[in-house]
Amino acid sequence: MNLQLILAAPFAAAILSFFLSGNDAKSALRTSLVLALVIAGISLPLVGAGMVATAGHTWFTVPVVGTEVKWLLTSDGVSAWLVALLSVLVPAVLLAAPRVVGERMREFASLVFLMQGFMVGAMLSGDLLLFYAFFEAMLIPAAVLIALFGGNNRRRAAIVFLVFSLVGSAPMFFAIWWIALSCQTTELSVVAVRIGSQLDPMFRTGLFFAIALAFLVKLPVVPLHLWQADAYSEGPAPASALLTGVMAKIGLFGFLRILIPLFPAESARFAGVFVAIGLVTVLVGALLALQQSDLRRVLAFSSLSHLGLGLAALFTFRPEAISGVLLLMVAHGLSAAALFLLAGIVETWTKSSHVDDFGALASRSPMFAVLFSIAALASVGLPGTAGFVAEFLLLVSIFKVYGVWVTAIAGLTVILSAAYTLRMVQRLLYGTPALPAVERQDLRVSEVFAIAPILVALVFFGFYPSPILKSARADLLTRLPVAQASATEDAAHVAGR
Amino acid sequence: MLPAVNLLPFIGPVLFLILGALATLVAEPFLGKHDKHKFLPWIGTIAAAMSGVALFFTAPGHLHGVFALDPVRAGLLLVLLVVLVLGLAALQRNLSSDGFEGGEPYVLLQLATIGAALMVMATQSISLFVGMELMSLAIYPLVGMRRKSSESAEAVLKYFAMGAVFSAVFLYGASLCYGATGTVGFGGTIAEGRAGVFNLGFVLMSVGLLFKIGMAPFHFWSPDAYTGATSGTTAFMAGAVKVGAMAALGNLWMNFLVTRAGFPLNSPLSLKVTIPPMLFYQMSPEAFSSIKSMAVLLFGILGLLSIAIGSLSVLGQVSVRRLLAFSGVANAGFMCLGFLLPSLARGYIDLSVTWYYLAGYALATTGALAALSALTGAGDSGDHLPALSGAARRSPLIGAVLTVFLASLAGLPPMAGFVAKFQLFHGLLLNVFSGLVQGVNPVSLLAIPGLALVLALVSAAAYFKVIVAIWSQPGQASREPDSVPVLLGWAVTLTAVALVALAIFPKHLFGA
Amino acid sequence: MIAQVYFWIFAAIAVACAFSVLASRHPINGAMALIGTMVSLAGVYSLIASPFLATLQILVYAGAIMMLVVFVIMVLNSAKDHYTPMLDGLGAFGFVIAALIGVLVARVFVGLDGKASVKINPSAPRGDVEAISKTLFGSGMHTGGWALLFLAIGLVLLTAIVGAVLLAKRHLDTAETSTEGGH
Amino acid sequence: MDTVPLFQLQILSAILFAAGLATVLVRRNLFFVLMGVELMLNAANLSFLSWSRVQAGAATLEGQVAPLFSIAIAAAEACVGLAMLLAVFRTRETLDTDAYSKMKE
Amino acid sequence: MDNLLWLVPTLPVIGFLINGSLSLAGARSQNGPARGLSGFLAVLFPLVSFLLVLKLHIGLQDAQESVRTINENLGLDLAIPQSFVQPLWSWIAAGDINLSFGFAFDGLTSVMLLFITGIGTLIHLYSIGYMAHDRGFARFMAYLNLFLANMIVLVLGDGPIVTFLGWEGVGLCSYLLIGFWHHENANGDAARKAFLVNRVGDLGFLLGLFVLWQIVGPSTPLTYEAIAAWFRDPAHASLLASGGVVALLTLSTLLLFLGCTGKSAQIPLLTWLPDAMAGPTPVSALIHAATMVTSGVFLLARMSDVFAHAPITMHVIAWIGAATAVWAAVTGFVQTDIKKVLAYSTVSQLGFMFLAAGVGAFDSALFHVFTHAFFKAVLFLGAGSVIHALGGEQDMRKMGGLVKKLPITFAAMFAGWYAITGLPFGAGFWSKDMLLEKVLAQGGPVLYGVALATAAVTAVYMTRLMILTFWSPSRMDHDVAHHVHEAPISMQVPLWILGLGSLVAGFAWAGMIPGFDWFPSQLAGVVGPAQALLSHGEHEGPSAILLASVGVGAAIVGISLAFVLFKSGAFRENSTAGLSGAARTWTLLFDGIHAVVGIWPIRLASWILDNICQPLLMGLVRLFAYLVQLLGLLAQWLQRSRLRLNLSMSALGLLVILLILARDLL
Repeated sequence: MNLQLILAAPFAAAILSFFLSGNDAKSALRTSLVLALVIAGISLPLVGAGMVATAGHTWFTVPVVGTEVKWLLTSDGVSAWLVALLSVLVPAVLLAAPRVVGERMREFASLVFLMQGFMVGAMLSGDLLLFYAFFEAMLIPAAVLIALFGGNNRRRAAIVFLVFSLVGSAPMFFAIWWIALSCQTTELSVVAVRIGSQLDPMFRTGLFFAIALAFLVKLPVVPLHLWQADAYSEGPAPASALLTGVMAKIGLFGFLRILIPLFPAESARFAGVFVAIGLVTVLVGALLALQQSDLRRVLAFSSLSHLGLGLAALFTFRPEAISGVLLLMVAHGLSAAALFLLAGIVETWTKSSHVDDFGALASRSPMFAVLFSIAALASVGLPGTAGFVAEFLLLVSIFKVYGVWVTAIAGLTVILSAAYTLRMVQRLLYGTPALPAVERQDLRVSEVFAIAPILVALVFFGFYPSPILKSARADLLTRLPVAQASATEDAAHVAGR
Repeated sequence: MLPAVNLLPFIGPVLFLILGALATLVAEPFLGKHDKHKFLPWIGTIAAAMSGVALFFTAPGHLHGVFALDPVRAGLLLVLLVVLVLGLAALQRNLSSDGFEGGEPYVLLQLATIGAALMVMATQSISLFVGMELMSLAIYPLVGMRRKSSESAEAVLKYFAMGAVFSAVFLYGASLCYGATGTVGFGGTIAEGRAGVFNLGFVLMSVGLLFKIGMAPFHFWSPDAYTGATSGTTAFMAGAVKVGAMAALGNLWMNFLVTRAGFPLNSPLSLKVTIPPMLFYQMSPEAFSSIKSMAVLLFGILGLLSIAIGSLSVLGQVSVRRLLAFSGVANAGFMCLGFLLPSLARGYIDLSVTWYYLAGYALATTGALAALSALTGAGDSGDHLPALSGAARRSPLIGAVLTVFLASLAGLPPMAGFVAKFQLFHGLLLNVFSGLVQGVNPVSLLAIPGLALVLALVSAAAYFKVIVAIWSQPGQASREPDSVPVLLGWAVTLTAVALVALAIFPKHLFGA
Repeated sequence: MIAQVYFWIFAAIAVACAFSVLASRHPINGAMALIGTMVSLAGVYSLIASPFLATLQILVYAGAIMMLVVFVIMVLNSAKDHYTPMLDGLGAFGFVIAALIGVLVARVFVGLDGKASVKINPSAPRGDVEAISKTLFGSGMHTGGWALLFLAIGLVLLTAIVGAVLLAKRHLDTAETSTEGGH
Repeated sequence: MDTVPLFQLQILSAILFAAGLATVLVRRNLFFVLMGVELMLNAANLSFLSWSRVQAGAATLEGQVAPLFSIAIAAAEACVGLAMLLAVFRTRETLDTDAYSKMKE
Repeated sequence: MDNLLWLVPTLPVIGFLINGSLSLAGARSQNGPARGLSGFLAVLFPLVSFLLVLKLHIGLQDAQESVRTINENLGLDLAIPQSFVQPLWSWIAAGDINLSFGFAFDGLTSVMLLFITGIGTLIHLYSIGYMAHDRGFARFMAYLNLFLANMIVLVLGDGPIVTFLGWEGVGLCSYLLIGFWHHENANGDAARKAFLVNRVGDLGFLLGLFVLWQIVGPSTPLTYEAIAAWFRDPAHASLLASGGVVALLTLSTLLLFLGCTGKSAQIPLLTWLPDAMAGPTPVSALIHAATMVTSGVFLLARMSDVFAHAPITMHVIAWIGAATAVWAAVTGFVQTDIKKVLAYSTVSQLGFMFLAAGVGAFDSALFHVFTHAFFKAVLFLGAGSVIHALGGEQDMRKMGGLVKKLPITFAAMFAGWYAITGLPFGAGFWSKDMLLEKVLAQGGPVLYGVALATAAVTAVYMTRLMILTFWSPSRMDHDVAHHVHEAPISMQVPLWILGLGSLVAGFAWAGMIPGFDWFPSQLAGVVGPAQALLSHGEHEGPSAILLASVGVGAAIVGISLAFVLFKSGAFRENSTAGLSGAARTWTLLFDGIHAVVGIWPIRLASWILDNICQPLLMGLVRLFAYLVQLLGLLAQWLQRSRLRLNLSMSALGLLVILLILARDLL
C-alpha cells in the first residue's frame, strides 16, 4: 500500500490532464476521467489495508532551533475511508461538470486534481506541520475554482473564503511553533507523547483552542460559518460538491486525528463547549436553511447543520460516536455531493438558482427528479440510507452521555431537515413550471452515470454499513482515553435514574 | 573559515557572465531591430546556464580575502542566475511589445547580475562597494529606459539621487570601519578605543545596504522605481538587488558579531558559521550591549517597522508592481528579523533561515513580476487590477504560475514561502525563550513574532485580491490573448516548479 | 607645524567652498566652488603623505568629472529654472537634519586624539606611485585582490558607458549609438 | 614633518560630509544634488586617507588604494548621473526635483 | 420454511423496481408504459407474497400443533414455538451497539400480514381500473408496491429498529402517494404536512426507544423477543418497581406513544390524515384506512409488555383514544367531502382502537383493526368508485340518488355501512361490542359512556353519508349525471370481496359464540402476558348479551336520528351549509394549535436569524476589514513623492538611529 504513490498520483494527474488534453472540453473530460479512475483504482484498496504508515523522512530541520519536521504519511480507518470517498467523488464531479464549466474543462480538471491531492495529503499526513501545510494548500485551488467558474459575487465569496480560512488557521500555525519548540518535533505520535510533559496546562489549553479554531472554521460552525454559504453558492456547483463533500469533513477529521489525540485531557474538559457549539450549529443551520430561497444556500446550510451534529456527537467520545461520525462523513459526503452536482446541472437549465424559478421538474425531467429526490431523502436520513444509520449512532451516543432532553434538541434536526429539504424538493419538482420558456431537458447519460452510483452506495451502506463502522472501530478506540470515563459515567447515569 | 583558492575555477561563474555581457554587447549592433529581441536574450540565457554549470565546479574558498565562495554563496549565486534569466525573458517581452530598438538593456541586465554576484561574494568593503556600484549603475539606466514616459524619468531620478547619496554613506562608513580595524576586510581586530568608530562605521554601512534592500525608512525609492521601470526590469531588480544586498548585509552582520566578540579572524567567514559559545560568554559587557542594541534597533525595530509599512501599504494598491514593491519592503523586514536568530547564548551564528527565505522570496517576487510582464502588454499599460482581471483566463499557464508565486509570497504552502515563514517565526519564538541576548525582556520579543504574523496575514489579503482578480471574469479593460514568448513561458514555469521543489526539499539548495 | 598651518588654510578653503556649493545660486557657481573644494582637498592629501591620490584628485575629479559637469550645465544653460528658490521650509528641515548628523558623526572623534592608538604613525609608508602600484598590481595574500577589483572597475566604467548610451541616446528610433555622456 | 592630527582631519571630513548631505537635502536643482554627492564621496576619501595614516604597514596602503576606486566609481556615477539628468530634462524640461512628484501611491 | 421470511417483503420490492424502471423508461413516450404489463406485475407480486404469508401462517400453526401433540403424547413440556425468526445480517454494530437486521413471524405478525397483503392485493387490483387513464399509472403501481414492502417490513421486523425502517418507509410512500398528482401544489403541501407530522412522531419513537434501551441495558439485544423476555423476567420485577425506572419507563412509553399518535393520527398529531385525502382514493383506502394508520396500534400490541408496566401511559393512551374518537366523530358529522367524512371516521375508529389498547385490551383493539380494515377499505373503495363514476366529484352535496345508477357500488358500501354502524352480526358488531365490553370492564363507566356516545355519532354521520350519496334525490348537474357509469370489473371484484369480508370478518372472533376464537388464539402468545398483568382478575360485569344490545341500540338510535335529520328534507340547511363558522374552527382546531405551538415560532426564529443575526455578524467582519484598510491608508500617506522629502525622511531615520545608538558610538 504505497501511500507516497497515492499522494503523488493526483498531482501527477493535475499536470498530465493540463498538458495532455487539448483545449476542447471533450478530450479534457476523457483524459481527466481516465486519470481519475486510475487514481481511484490506486486509492480504493487503502480501505482494506487498515493501519499503514510510510517510513518517516526528515522534511527539514529548522536551523538554530533544531526542530525536526518529518515527511510522514500514515493511514488509519478514517483517513482510508475519506480518501476512498474522495477518489470516488472526483470522477463523479468530473462527469457532472461539463455543463457547468463549459470549455474550460481542462483547467477545471487540473484544479480538481490539485485539490484532491492536497486533501489526500491532509488525510494521510502523520506530521503536524505536514498536515497544516496540506490543510492550507487546499485554499488556493479552491479559491481559484470559485474565482474562475463562480457566479456574480464570486470575487467577494473567494476573498471571504480565503481570509476566513487563513485567519482561522493562523492560531494553529502559532500553536504548531509552540508545540514544535517544546517537543523538538512535529511528528504526531511523538508529540502526543511529549506534549503532556513538555507543556504546562495553561499553555496546553491555549494551544488546544488555537488548533480547534482552525477546524471549527473549516467545518464550519456557527458563528464562524459566514464564508460557507457564499462560497458554496457562488462557486461552481461541482466544486462546491467537493468543498462540502470532502473539505468540510477534514474539519471533523482534524478533531479526530489531531486535536483529541494530542489533547485528551483538554478535550474531555471542554467537551461540553464543543457539544454546545455543535448543537447550536445544528439548530441555527437548519433554521437558516428553512429561510433560504437560493437552492445552493439551502444545501449549504443543511451541510452546516448535519456536520454540527457530527461535532456534537464526536465530543461524547463514545465508540459508537466515532463510527457514527465516520459514517456521517461518508454518507453526508456522498449525498451532499450528489445534491450539489444535481443543483449545478439544473441551474444551467434555468440560468437561475432561485428555488421559485423551477417547478414541475418531476414531469419535465423525470430522471433528474428521481435522482434528486433520492439524494434529498438520503440527506434527510431516511432509514435505508447510510445517513440514517449515522444519525442514529450519533443520537444514541449523545443520548448515552447527555440524556434524553439534549438528544431531543439534537433530534430536532430530524424534523427540521425534513422540513427544508422537502420544501426544496417541492419547489423544484412539484407544481407548474415557473419559467415555461425554458425548454424541457433531462440529465445526460454521463450525468446519470456520475450520480446514480453515489446513490446506490448510499442505499447499500444504509443496509450494510458494517465495513465502515468496523474500520472506525478497528483503530480509533485507542485514541479515546476519555471514552471509558464517559462510559462509566453513563453507567452511573442509568443507576442514578 | 575558508581556505585560499586559486583564480580560475573560482572566478568561473562570473567569467561566463562577463563573456555573455560582452558577447551581447558585440552582437547588438549587428542585428536587425527585430532580431535583437529574438536572439540577444538567448545569449544571456546561455551564459547564465554555463555559469550555472561552472558553479558546480567551484570549491569553497576565498580569493585574496576579497571574494569568497561557500555553499550558501553558491546557492545564492544560483538564485541570481535564475533571476537573470527571468529578467532577460521578461525584458524581451517588454521591449518587443514596446517596439524598443536597441539591445543595451540585455547587456546592462547581465552586468547588473555580475555586480550582484560580486556583492554576494564580497568579503571586504571595497569589493562590496564596487559590486554594489556595478549593480546600481547598471540598473539606473534600466529604470529610466522608457524615456517617453515621465513616470520612468521621475523613477530614475529619485532612484539615482537616493542611491548615490546612500552609496556615499556606505563608503564613509567603510572608511570608518577601516579606520577602526586597519583593514578594509569586514572581519578584523578593533584597535583599542576605536569601538565607537567601528560601530558608527557598521551602522553607516548597514544603512547603505538597508537602503538597497528597501528597508523602512530607507524604502521610499522602491515603489516609484518599481512602477517607473518596465515590469521586466522591476522583476530583475526585485530579485537581484535583494539577493546581493541581503547577502552582503548578512555577511557584514556576522562579521560584526565575530569582530565585536574579539574572535581572531585571519580569513573571511563563510555565510554559515558556528562559533565556540564560550567566546560570547567572555565578551566584554559593552561589546555585548552594543551588539544587543544594534540587533534590536537595526533588525528588530526597523524590521517590524518595514513589515508594518509594507504590509499595510500593500492593501490599497491597484498597480501590481507597486503592490510587489511594498511587499518587497515587508519581506525585507521579515528577512532582517531573521538576523535576530543567531542566538548568541547558544553560540550560533547561523543565518540559514534568512538565506532560505531570501532564495524563496527572490524566486517568488521575480517570477511574479516576470509572469506579470506577460500580461501587462505594451508600456505595462495593463498593470492594474481592473485590466488584469480575468487575465489568467487568457493564458492559464501564466495565470497558474503567477498564482503560485503570489501564494508563496503570501506564505501559503506548498511553496517555499510557507516553509521560510515557519522557520523564521519558529526561530524567533525560540529566541523568546533563550533570550536574544541576555537581559532582553522576553515579552517584548514575543511581540515581534506575534505582530509579524498578524501583519503577514493582513498583507496576504492583498495577494489574494490579485489572485482572485486574475482568475475571475475579464474586466472592462480585457484584451485578446497575448502570445507568451518561449523563453518567458519556460522560465516562469520552471521557476514555479523550483519554488515548489524548494519547499519539498528545503535542505538541498545550500548543500546542507 | 608648518603642515598644521597649511592644513588650516586648505581646510578653511575646502569648508568655505563646500558651503558656497550649498549656497550658490547658479549651478555653474556651485561647480566652481566644488572644484575649489577638491583642489584644496588635494592639498590636504599631499599634506598627509598621499601625493598620488592628490594628483588623481586634481586630474580626475577637478579635471574630468567637474569639466563634464560644467559641460552639461552649459548644454542645459537654456533651462529656465536654474534659479530655484534657495531655502524653503523643507530645505531648512533637511539642513537641520544634515547638521545634526554631522554633529553626531563628529562627536565620535572627539575623544580620539587623546588616545595613544590614533597618533599619526610616522613610520607608515607614503602613498606614492610606487607603493600604490605595488599594492595594486603586486600579487600576494593581501594585495592580489586589488588587481581583480581593478578589473571590476573596468566593468563599472563599461556599464556607465552603456548606461549613458541607453539613457542619453538622442533618438530612440535611431540605432546608431552616440557615446555622448561618456568621458 | 606632517603632524596634522587625525582628529582635525576627521572633523574636516565630517563637516564636508554634512555639507554634502545638506546640499542634497536643501537644494532642488538636480545639479546640486549631484554635486552634493560628490562632496560626500570626497569626504569619504579624505577619511580613508587620514585613517590610513594611523595604520602600519600594508594596512596603510589599503587606505591609500581605496580612494582610488571610489574616485573611479565617482567618475562612472557622474557619467550615468549626467546622462540621466539629460534624459530627465528632455522629458520634462525642468531640473527642479520638486517638479518630479507625479507618482502618487 | 422460516428461511423464506425475507422473500415476503422482497417480492413487492421487485415489483417496485420493475414498475419504477418501466415508468422511467416510458416517461418520454406518448402515454407512458403499457398499462397491462405493469398492472399485471403490480398485482402479481403482492398476490404471491400473500400466498407466501398464508403458507407461513399455516406452517406456524403446524409447528405449534406438532409440538403440542408431542407434549400430550409424551407428557413432555416442550416450549411451543411462538414464532419463526430469521436474523439476516449484522446491521448496526458499533461500540456496545449490535443490531442485527432480521425478521420474526409470529401470531400477531401473521394476522397483520394476512390482511395487509390480502387487502393490499385487492386494492392493487382495484387501482388498475381506477388509475387506468392516469399518465403515471406505472409510477403509481410502483409506489403502491413499495408501500406494501415497507408495510411488511414494519410488521415483520424482529426489532423496533427494523420496524422503524418500515415505519419511515411507509411514511415516505404515503408522502409520495399523497403528492402523486404533483402538478397540484396543494397536494404537495398535504404530502409534506403528512411527512413532517409523522417525523415529529418518529422522533418520539426514536427517543422512546433510546430510553427503553437505557432501561433494559445495552446487553439486551434490541429485538421484540428479547425485550418482552426482559420484562417478563421475574428477576427484573424489583428493578421495574423502583421509582427511577418507573419514571424512565413512563417517559419512554409516552415517547413511543407519541410515535403512534403520529402514525395513527391521534391527538395531537391527527391533522395530516384529512389532508392526506388529496391522494388517489385507492391510496386512501389502503394506506390511510386499512393498513398504515393502524401500525400505531400494532406497535402498542407489539410492545404490550413494556406498556403494561407503565400504568400512567396506559391511562393517557385510553383517554387520548377516547378524546380522538369523539372529536373526529363530531368533525365527520360536519364534513361535506365524502372522503373527508371517511377520513374522520377513520380517525375516530382509530381512537376506539387506542381506547381499547389503553385499557389493556390489546387483542380486541387489534380485532377492531382487523375488521376496520375490511369495512373501511370497502367504504373508501366504494367512495372511490362513486367519485370515479361522477368524474372526480367529491362533494356529497352534488350527489344523491345513486342507488339505481350504481347498484353494485351501493351494495358494497351498504355492507361497509352495516359493518361500521355495528348492526348485528356485521364485522363491526363483533369487534366494537367486544371493545366496549372490555372498556367497561377495565376502563370504567366514564370511558364506556364516551365510547358508546361516539358509536352513536358514528352511526349518525355514516348514515348521513349514505343518505346524501345514495338515498336522497339526485343533485348532480345533468352532464355529470348522464356520464355516470358503473365501475369496470377490476374495480368491482375487490368491492365484492371486501363487502363480503366486512359482513363476515367478524366471525374470526365472535365472542358470544364459542369456537369462533381463531383471532385471539393467534395473539395469545404476544399480548397474553401483558393483558394478564392488566386485567383485574375476573370481574362481575353485565353480561355480554346485554352490552351487545346496548351497543346495537346506540347504533339504531344514531341511524334513526340521521334519517330524521337528513331524510326528511331537513338536510339542506344542515348539510349544504358546508364548512363554515363553528364547524370550520372545530375542524381546523388542531391545525391552529400546531401553528401556534410549532410552526410560527420556528418561522420567526429562522427569520430573525436570517435577517438580523447573519447581517449583524457579517457587519462585524466588514467593520474589522474597514479598520485594517484604514491603517493601510495611513501607511500609504507616509509614502511621499518629492525627492527631498523622501531623502529628508530617510536621513531623519538615520539621525534617529544614530541618536538611539549614541551610547554605543563612543
